[in-house]
Amino acid sequence: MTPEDSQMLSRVTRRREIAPGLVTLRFLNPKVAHTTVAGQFVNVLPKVGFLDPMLRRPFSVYNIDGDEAEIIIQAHGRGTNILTETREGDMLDVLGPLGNPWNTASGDFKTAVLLIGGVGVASMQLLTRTLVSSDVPVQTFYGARSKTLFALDGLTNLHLSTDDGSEGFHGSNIALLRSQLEEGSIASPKLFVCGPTGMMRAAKALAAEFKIPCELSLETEMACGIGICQGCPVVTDDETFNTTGKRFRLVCMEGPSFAAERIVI
Amino acid sequence: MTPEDSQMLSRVTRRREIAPGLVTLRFLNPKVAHTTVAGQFVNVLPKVGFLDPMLRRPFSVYNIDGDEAEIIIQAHGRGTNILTETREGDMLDVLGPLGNPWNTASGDFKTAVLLIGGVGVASMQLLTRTLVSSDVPVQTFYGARSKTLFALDGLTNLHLSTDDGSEGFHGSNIALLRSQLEEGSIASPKLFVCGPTGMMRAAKALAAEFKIPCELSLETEMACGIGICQGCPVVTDDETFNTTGKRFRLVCMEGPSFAAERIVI
Amino acid sequence: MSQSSKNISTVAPDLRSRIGNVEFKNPVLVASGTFGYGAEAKDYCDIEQLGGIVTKSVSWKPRVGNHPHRIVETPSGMLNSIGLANVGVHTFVKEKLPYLAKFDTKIIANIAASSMEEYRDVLELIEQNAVENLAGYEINVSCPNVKDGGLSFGTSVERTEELTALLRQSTDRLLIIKLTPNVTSVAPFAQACERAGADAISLINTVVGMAVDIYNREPRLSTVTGGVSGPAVKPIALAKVYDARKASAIPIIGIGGIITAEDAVEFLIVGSSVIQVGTANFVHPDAGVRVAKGLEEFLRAQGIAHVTELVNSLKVRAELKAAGW
Amino acid sequence: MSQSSKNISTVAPDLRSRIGNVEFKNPVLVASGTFGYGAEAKDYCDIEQLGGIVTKSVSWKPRVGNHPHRIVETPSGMLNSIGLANVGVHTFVKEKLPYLAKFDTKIIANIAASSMEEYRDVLELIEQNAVENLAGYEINVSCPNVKDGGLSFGTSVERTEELTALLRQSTDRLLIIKLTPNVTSVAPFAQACERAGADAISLINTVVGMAVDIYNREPRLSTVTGGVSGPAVKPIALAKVYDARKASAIPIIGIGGIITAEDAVEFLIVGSSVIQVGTANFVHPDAGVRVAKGLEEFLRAQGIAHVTELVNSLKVRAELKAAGW
Ligand SMILES: Cc1cc2nc3c(=O)[nH]c(=O)nc-3n(C[C@H](O)[C@H](O)[C@H](O)COP(=O)(O)OP(=O)(O)OC[C@H]3O[C@@H](n4cnc5c(N)ncnc54)[C@H](O)[C@@H]3O)c2cc1C
Ligand SMILES: Cc1cc2nc3c(=O)[nH]c(=O)nc-3n(C[C@H](O)[C@H](O)[C@H](O)COP(=O)(O)OP(=O)(O)OC[C@H]3O[C@@H](n4cnc5c(N)ncnc54)[C@H](O)[C@@H]3O)c2cc1C
Ligand SMILES: Cc1cc2nc3c(=O)[nH]c(=O)nc-3n(C[C@H](O)[C@H](O)[C@H](O)COP(=O)(O)O)c2cc1C
Ligand SMILES: Cc1cc2nc3c(=O)[nH]c(=O)nc-3n(C[C@H](O)[C@H](O)[C@H](O)COP(=O)(O)O)c2cc1C
Ligand code: FES
Ligand code: FES
Repeated sequence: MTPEDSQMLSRVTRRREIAPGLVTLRFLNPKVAHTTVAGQFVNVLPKVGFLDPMLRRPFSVYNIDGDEAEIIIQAHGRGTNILTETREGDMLDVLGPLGNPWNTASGDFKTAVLLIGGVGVASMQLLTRTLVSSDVPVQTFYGARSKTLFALDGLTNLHLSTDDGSEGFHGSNIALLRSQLEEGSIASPKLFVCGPTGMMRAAKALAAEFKIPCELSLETEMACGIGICQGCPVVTDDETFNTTGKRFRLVCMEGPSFAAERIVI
Repeated sequence: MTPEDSQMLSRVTRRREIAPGLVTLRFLNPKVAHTTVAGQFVNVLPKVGFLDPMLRRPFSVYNIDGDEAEIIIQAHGRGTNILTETREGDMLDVLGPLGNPWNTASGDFKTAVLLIGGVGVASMQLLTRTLVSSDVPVQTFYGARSKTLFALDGLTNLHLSTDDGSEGFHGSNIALLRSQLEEGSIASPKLFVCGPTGMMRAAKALAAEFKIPCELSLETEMACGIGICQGCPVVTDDETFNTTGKRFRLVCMEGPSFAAERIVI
Repeated sequence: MSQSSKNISTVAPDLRSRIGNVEFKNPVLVASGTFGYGAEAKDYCDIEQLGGIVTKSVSWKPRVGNHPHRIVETPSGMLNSIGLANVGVHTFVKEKLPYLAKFDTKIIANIAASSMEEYRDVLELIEQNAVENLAGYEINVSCPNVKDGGLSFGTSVERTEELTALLRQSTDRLLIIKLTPNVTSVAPFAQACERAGADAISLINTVVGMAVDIYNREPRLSTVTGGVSGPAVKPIALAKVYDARKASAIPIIGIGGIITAEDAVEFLIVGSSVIQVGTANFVHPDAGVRVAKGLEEFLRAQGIAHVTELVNSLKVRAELKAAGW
Repeated sequence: MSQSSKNISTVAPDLRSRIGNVEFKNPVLVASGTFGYGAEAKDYCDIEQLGGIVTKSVSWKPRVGNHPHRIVETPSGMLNSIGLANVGVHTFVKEKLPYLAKFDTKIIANIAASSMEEYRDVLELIEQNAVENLAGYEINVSCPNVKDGGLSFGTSVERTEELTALLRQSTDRLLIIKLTPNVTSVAPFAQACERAGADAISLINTVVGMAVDIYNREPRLSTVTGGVSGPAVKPIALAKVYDARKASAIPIIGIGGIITAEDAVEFLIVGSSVIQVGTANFVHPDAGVRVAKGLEEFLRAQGIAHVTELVNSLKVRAELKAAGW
């Protein structure tokens, strides 16, 4: 990779509005399209040519197709509001792919259980593709506030749940998964989890309770996405780095996904 | 006028590109369309919802038609670059009309001589309309860098000049006007001038030399456009306001057009 | 990070705010030098919806201000070097104050001067011509744009204290000292103002800055340096308010880059009793009213009955406090 | 306001710049803490096109840095409270410095410490392990984000002078003191550094600021206050450079909000010999190279043969100088 081609202006070729404030943007970027592995992310400027907002925003790579890549964006603040209003033909300034892939090769599981909350779906389409192409069985527990907010493309073996009961199980996907784990119907599972902090915390506890491997894809505020700002750490308890007994790990460089048991969340 | 209706989000109904970087934007704003008198301006936000650039930019009202008003913008910096890329359907945040009209009622002239340099044309279409409708003879000396940069709509009795000789007189409109003044072919003229500083300075000198009334429409940097920031003064020599012997006049409140003889330019 | 889950009240939240014995209908004032003397903006802003108006700094004699250029836009902000252009206190009391008396809102007269005596004389002349809604005085010891504009007071704790004590003798109305952020710490200034009997301090005036015309290699402002204001300085202003709040119990008026109600809430939480909207008025002349309305919506959405509940409500973990943060 | 009409040269402009006896291939360095130790950004930036790299502050022992949250975006800028997270000087000399030695660009090692002795020990250990392209040291006496990170030096003229004099004894390489903008005036600090034998000063480190989570009523940074950087602080940084330039002849490294070549030119004109690009690296990891290339284009378009012609070329009218601006 040369320094030049890792950051590029990428023309938006397709914009789809899945629900109000939930938008996919597809853009031409051969590098991202050809080299991304499921779980990696790109760091995107909210608006080219403006100093405010100034910092890029990280988004998982949602889909790749030929020379094009796609992200899915949930509007929830200044930058994402601007990004969801990007129009076809506009330019995105995209840095990536960044971070590490999901760890699907750990060999300590037979069934991949994808546990998804809301826009946490973003890395799950590519993960499904990877797992399916290696013949790993996949079960997907996907929770959203309401049925209009699902982005189901490319997922498989779905167990849906909604907070408002408008689709599938009425309640949390954690509760739904727990009942299946109690039944013992999933052979040697490993959890791949992305969603709101509360859900991730519950997933970590669930995995500990059932003694199953669990990987969390974390989100923290990022400035650079490439390890030069030191701004994005999570707290871990895996090593005593110095006298504080705490260790911080950079989500952009060492993540975004981590083994759940070591993360203080 | 109530405080609410003097600043409004106005939908852009038409965008025309006259030449690269020279654009007209027409927008729906009944207040501006119905109350503007030739010479007044509006103060426009470069981009709604962004803090940078933060300040509005002033533009003369170029045209009015029914409930719609129009501005003409020459891209020459950050804000005007952004504005010329406004698309039809976008919203403009428009404050106005502001400032004072051209003084066409001064009674000290028979022929209105419009002396225009480049985008100084912006207030001249409405001025022409006002003068013609009061049966005042109009002669228009309009200079531009090149023939592609003329915006001729609604002007009359044109004497064009270009810096590159691509249309009309090859040279400055000041030189062209001087020759006509020397011939004495214009009956009792008054100059209405808008253009680059150098041209305005020359126009002032010309008017003094031929002892004819002259009004300059000035441009200074503005923050507010309504007299609250004190940021936009020009230097005048008409009164001894205090010991400094200088007086500053606010272009937004006392202008934008001033009698040339009092302006230190 | 989750929104407060308190019940959303149907009763209108109470925005009334107080400094000393003066009640403002809401905590949103407009800042000195950014709203003229009220008349200029009245066609664009419903003045009576403001908590108050702080008038442009007046001095004993009128001042024409600095030579152009006086303003330069900067990233998310602006530089100004107006140079305290003002009509002088005589015109102020004859024309401006009577005009302002017609509005149902509080007026705070901002004063700039170059000597102790001038400050006192200006204040006393206004005091003699006071109108009913004149709530008090804001003393500008912090204008960076004139060499005799008080900053020599504003960067000396002793002179600030002396000036405050002197002016305290001349009025029972609110005496507010407007401090500069251009010092290593505002804490000793806050303490000095409190000791000398001020009713409040205002923070911040503009931050010294400059910009260069790279083609002509000249300063873009006629005075070389000027004052930065607007959203760019908001984080700096909040830190100054926090610094003063930790050091003293004197009421604080928070100023600096406030554009939205959310900005205002930040200042209230850090410890401001009321706030002022400055540069935002240049963009939206009714910015203060927008902030006041937005504040009401925020309180309603968060189920907060009185705006005063926000004031000084910042939660700082004990270990950080102990460590001196 | 008109563009220079000098002849547009076809000869490549000369970007070489100098501090003391060190020549940089161009005046664009990357700032400490915004480019790691070089390795992190190398896939995104052609390091050899930079004038130099100032490495992340190192201390004697490694530091894990502050608890999250460490960064907050602000209008045209950001707040950080990294807390000098670093690998410690032993790892620095063992791993980082040898790696950096491979690149054809100058390296400046930035040092942060909490005592005179620690500063000296860190510097001497690096000196003992120096590599050929190590141009010198930048002494961070201005980090606002750790309580023992040097700011107690940085706000005291005497301690700054004493520290500079001490470190001067330990190296013949460049000794650069990085000053804080969070003081009333940087002038006496510039003078103190000059007196004590520093080769240059760097201005500015970050400006103290804060931000509030209005829903939880908590500071958004774990340390309450942090440092503001980015375009928002550019006008403030320029004024600080101007202040130092008027007071002293010591070479200045200009820092603060530089995003474009035009920003860099402002700093050069005001009196910086070289400049550093900081926060911009987070947006474009090759920001420094972009600035260097843009600078070359600017010089070419303006017909300027040597970048050094820009340095300290600000024209200030005599009457303003006389009046103290
Ligand atoms: C590795 C990684 C991958 C990611 N992938 C995706 C993805 O694929 N799709 C996606 O949509 N997102 C994704 N995210 C999250 C996304 O990056 C953030 O949503 C985005 O950066 C937020 O930017 P913003 O400007 O919209 O929000 P900002 O405006 O910067 O921040 C919004 C903040 O405002 C505060 N806030 C606002 N309103 C409220 C309220 N009512 N109550 C409480 N607090 C409030 C909160 O502090 C919140 O964090 C990912 C993040 C990471 C780290
Ligand atoms: C009353 C009034 C009416 C106006 N009407 C109109 C109108 O109808 N149409 C119109 O187009 N304009 C009009 N203007 C001018 C218009 O307001 C300005 O062009 C606009 O505000 C500039 O904003 P900007 O953000 O594009 O420029 P900025 O980026 O704010 O400023 C550009 C500045 O950059 C500098 N600069 C950039 N490049 C160079 C260079 N190569 N050489 C030297 N200096 C350089 C100059 O200082 C220049 O002023 C009017 C102005 C006023 C006061
Ligand atoms: C153009 C301008 C003029 C100002 N004039 C004065 C003044 O006369 N007296 C004063 O005390 N403050 C003056 N200020 C400072 C403001 O009142 C306010 O303290 C500062 O701008 C910060 O707030 P803001 O970021 O909301 O503008 C002025 C500010 C600006 C931008
Ligand atoms: C995230 C971050 C970390 C920084 N770390 C250091 C540091 O370790 N040592 C130091 O001297 N300066 C540090 N700085 C300050 C920068 O080097 C620079 O002085 C400052 O950010 C202003 O420049 P800028 O606006 O271009 O970023 C840091 C700045 C940022 C934003
Ligand atoms: S986002 Fe900058 S180090 Fe991770
Ligand atoms: S532009 Fe503000 S007073 Fe004229």
